[in-house]
Amino acid sequence: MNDPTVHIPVIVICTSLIGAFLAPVLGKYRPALVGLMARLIAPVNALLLVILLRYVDAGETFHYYMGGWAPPWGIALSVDYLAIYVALIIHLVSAVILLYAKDDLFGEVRGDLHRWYYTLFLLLVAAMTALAFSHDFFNIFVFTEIATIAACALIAIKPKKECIEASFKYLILSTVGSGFILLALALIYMVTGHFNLTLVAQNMGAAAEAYPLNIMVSLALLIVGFGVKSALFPLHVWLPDAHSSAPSPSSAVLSGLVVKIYAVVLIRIILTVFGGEVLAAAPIADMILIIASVAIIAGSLFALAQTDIKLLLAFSTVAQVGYIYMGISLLSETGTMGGLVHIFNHALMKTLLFLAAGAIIHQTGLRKISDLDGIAKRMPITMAVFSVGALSMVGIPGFNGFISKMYLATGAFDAGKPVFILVILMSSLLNGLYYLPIVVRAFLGTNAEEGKFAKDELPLSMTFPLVILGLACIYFGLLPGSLLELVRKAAHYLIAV
Amino acid sequence: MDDLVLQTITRILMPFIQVYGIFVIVNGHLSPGGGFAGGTILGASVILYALTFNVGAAEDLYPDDLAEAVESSSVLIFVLVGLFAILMGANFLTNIGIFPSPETGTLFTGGFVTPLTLAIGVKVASTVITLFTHLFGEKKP
Amino acid sequence: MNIISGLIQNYFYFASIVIFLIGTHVMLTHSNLIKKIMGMNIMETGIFLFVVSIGYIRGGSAPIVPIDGRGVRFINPLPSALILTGIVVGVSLTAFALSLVIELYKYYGTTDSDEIMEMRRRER
Amino acid sequence: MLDAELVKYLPVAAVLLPLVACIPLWAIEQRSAQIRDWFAISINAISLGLIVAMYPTIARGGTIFLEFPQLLPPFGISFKVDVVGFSFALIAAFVWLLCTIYSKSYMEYEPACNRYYPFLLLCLSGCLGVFLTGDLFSLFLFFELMSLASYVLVVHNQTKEALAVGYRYLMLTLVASLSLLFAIIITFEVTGSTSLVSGNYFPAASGLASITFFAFLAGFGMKMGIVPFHIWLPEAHPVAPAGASALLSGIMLKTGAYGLLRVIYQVFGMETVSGAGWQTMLLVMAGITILFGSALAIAQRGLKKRLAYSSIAQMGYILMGMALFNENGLTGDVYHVFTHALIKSTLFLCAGAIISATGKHTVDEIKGIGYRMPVTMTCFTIAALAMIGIPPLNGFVSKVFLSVGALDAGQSAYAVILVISSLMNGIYYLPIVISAFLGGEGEAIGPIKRRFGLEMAPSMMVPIVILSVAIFATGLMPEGFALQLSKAAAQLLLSS
Repeated sequence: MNDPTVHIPVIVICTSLIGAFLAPVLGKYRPALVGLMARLIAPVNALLLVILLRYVDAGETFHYYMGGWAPPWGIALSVDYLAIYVALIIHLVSAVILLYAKDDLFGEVRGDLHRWYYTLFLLLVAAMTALAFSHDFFNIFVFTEIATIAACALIAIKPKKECIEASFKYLILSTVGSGFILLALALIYMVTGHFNLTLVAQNMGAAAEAYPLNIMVSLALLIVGFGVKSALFPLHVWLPDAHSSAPSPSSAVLSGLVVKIYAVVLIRIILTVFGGEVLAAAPIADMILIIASVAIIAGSLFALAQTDIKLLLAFSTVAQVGYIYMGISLLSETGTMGGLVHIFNHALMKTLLFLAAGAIIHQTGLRKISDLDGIAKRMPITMAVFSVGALSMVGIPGFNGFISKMYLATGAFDAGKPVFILVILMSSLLNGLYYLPIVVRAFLGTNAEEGKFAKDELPLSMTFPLVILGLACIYFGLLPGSLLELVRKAAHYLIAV
Repeated sequence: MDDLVLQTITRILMPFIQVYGIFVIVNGHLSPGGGFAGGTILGASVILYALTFNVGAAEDLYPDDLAEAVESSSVLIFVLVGLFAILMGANFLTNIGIFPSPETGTLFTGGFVTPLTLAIGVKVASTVITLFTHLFGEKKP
Repeated sequence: MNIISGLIQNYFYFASIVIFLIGTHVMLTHSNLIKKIMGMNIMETGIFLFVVSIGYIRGGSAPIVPIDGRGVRFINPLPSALILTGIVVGVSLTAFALSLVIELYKYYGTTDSDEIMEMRRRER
Repeated sequence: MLDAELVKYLPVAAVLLPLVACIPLWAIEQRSAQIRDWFAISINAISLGLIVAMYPTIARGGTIFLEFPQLLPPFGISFKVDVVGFSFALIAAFVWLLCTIYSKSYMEYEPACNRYYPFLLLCLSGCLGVFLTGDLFSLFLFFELMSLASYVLVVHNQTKEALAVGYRYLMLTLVASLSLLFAIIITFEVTGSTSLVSGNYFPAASGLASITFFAFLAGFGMKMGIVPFHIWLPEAHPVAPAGASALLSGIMLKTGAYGLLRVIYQVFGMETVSGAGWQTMLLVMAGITILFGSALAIAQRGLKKRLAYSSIAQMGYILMGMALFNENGLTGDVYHVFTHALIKSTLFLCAGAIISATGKHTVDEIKGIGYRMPVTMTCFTIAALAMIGIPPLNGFVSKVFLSVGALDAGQSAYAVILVISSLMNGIYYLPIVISAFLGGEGEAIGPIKRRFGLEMAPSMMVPIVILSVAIFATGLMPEGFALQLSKAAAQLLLSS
């Protein structure tokens, strides 16, 4: 394979890694360059991924073997639509977040830690990209851990006690999750003798017959393990604190990307490795479906009770992760598409909302929703963009959130489970109940103390990413054709195997 | 801890420990061991030094700035070695035979494995030391 | 009977699961943060034991092809490699967790999570 | 005569023009209020012109169809205009233009006009979109646009009351739109299409079909304000500025009626609806709505509130007309859309004029207003009489058709309800008129705010007068333009 395009997955991961480890050294001598480098890496990588996508479009999806060693010896990367789709989301969204981080970080992170912030961020991006491409349990475990530590550190880097505590809680629960995952991998390895996903999948049938207990236990452990990391409902307890106390760019990346990448990995494992027979033997899909429904409703209800804007957004993430799980566990093509497209849409919306909330906090220091009366007069652009995000969350047609809800609902119908349409509609209503009052308050509320928000509008480096995200929400709400095409292929890959 | 016996023995032992660590690292492709194990041994030598003298002395021996540079560059070396293979037209991390390969079982048969384990070893050693000094010295991580 | 004999034959699995459960229990129920971290390590040890014992063959040797290429029974290197990585991860997690505990101690003057929760509640 | 290719783009242009024009409007209004007003008015006028330009094609019995499948897959957006949609759109754009002209002076003393006009245009776009689209999904899309944009009109005054009412309105809108979405998804899934061309998706009543029907009924009924779903209406309409209340009551309620018409005749078909017993249910709901709305209107003291309750009763007429399933009933139904749009907007605009001139909100306070504001009260009287159904006016025509339809359908009870309701209309409208002209010479009111020496600004007076003339005109020419359109619409719906 002399075509340089095939190396793109590795190059993408490596550039992020190189960036991550150049940052501390570079930051010491040329602090200004670090941010610039970080902001360059993500878009360039996204561009590379688009090239890769074109390449994959032209031919088949393929596997990339590290060091040229084919499995069972070598480590494999799977270059398929799902991986490229997820990796693209990661790089596009983190590019925007990094743009935003430039000025926001000064308010939240000590100056001498900025370079380490970029290190952690890029490390996290590299780990997530690697997770998207991994075709190997070994790699999945390693990069899960890297991502976890980087994510915890991204929270703890803010020198506030809430952050440290949230980070500790996150760390402990993630470690339990990791332990479960490792145990599950060991059980799978025990009965199949492989770590490579394809080989495990090939041996799964026989193994499931001979050792049904092992397979079931490992499946359960995997669901719990990745469930903790991706904040599937009863295991979400760490999320609200962690996502709400972190610096805003961290919150955005954690809520927008990190929780989803674990969901993707879990789904990839369950659907492509365990496959239909195991899923048919036990009502795993139905169980996840029900858990996801509970997550959607409960997450929304919790969000309804919040008074802190970032906490509200964090609880909303719990509900939205439920959407993703629900879509994919519907096991119909449209449902899977709905779940996958929601990964992208939610990444856009939630990043937008967290960044907008961050902008408000950056400008005014206000976090309580009740304090935000009439804030749109001081921050019209931010609040306009926030409204776009909120409407998108509610699922107003014309915004991208609607597309995923549409597909989820049709997927539920296709799967012969129309009851879940009601869950989706109900949660839309709940979303409306907690998002719209914020918007109404901001635009129509009158604050008693005039001149309370005396500061100027935001710097361009914060406004620009917000506007980009807002426009993206509308664009993908109106013309999602190309996105859906990609998602359809990814869903096909998941369902077909 | 001002124990002359300990300090003297440490001084004598340290080079041996370090040589052993390096031995384990460079023999990574021939025997059990490799970057992780050897790096830990290397790091342990400095930890021993820190325990018998004091943490400050160890920090002077291995300052933070150096640690940062070493840790970053070792990862970079690892990645760059991997990328070098791509440059040569093979897959990432492919062991291209640009080194002369003498007979099997001798030290220089690893090709790229040796620089990689070296990078890992240095990184691990550095990390072990900084972790210890930071936690012990209660400096910011 | 079957279960018991299975347990006795696979005593290392049994032991590792017991260690794992002890660790998890300590981690989730103890309020002392340092004990939580210790539980974390115990739990990981359980898993490590489990995984290594999968690949272990009695009397096997390290999986490096000898020079003369004799047929030797090798221990499966993959679980060991996985666990080596796992140990590294465990060390870094422990170190990170410990540094967080140090920070928390600076803020709250205690390493007990219940007391910290109590303080936070009072702050609100 | 327009080129056929060009005609295809008329509906899109009519719908999108107000939508797109919001952006220049927003830019303009930062500079000059005067240009803003005229810009908004001209956009309205152009939209109306574009709709009128479709008339030749429609009059020939043709339909205009254009679709954009790449927008919002899997449904795509399509525009299809037949005589039903055209009639609704025509009256909507006409009344909208007049209300915008009216707003020009009315809003002069109101706050936040810079928000009012763009949202008025957005609403227009949504409203025309509902009437001119060719499939349920596009309809839903514009329905949503209109509902959300009209929220801003409802809470325009930003008083505590307005915000509380607005919140309820917003939430009910959300519920309505979700139940519509639910129904549309099921329709799409069952039949593979949401197009309004093929029609009769659900050949027979089944469990799924009835869930779908009730979801549609809840969704559109919420907008229409028929009785169990009316709770937001009497609160929301009065708090809005007069121009917006006129549009909310006069036009936007009709989007619900329009949607329900399409659903009954083209999604389910008459056989299914009557076979499942929903026809009877609809009729009963209509009867309850008429009596309930009228009864509560009598009890209201607030002028605008009384008008709002009256709207509920009138929407009952429309619901009844569409549930009668015969030509006379349907003709009366569509004709009543015209009638009620003209009458109710006249009444609201008059009420707005009174409120802005005197600051009085309740019926009791405006005794003798006829002496102070003769033009306003004359127009009000004409509209009130039309509403009651006094012969030469258009309200009479629609009531005749509706009654004949009821008798044709063998539902004479509903003819009686119509008569009773006319009586009740009399009970709550006539006292206003009588006390206005005979209740003294307006001593209690005190001096009114006069503009340009008139009882109100000319740009407010002209729309009111035009509307009253239209009420007269449609009533005096019973075989006129409006009735022809209604008949054609009725035939089209019955044949589908």
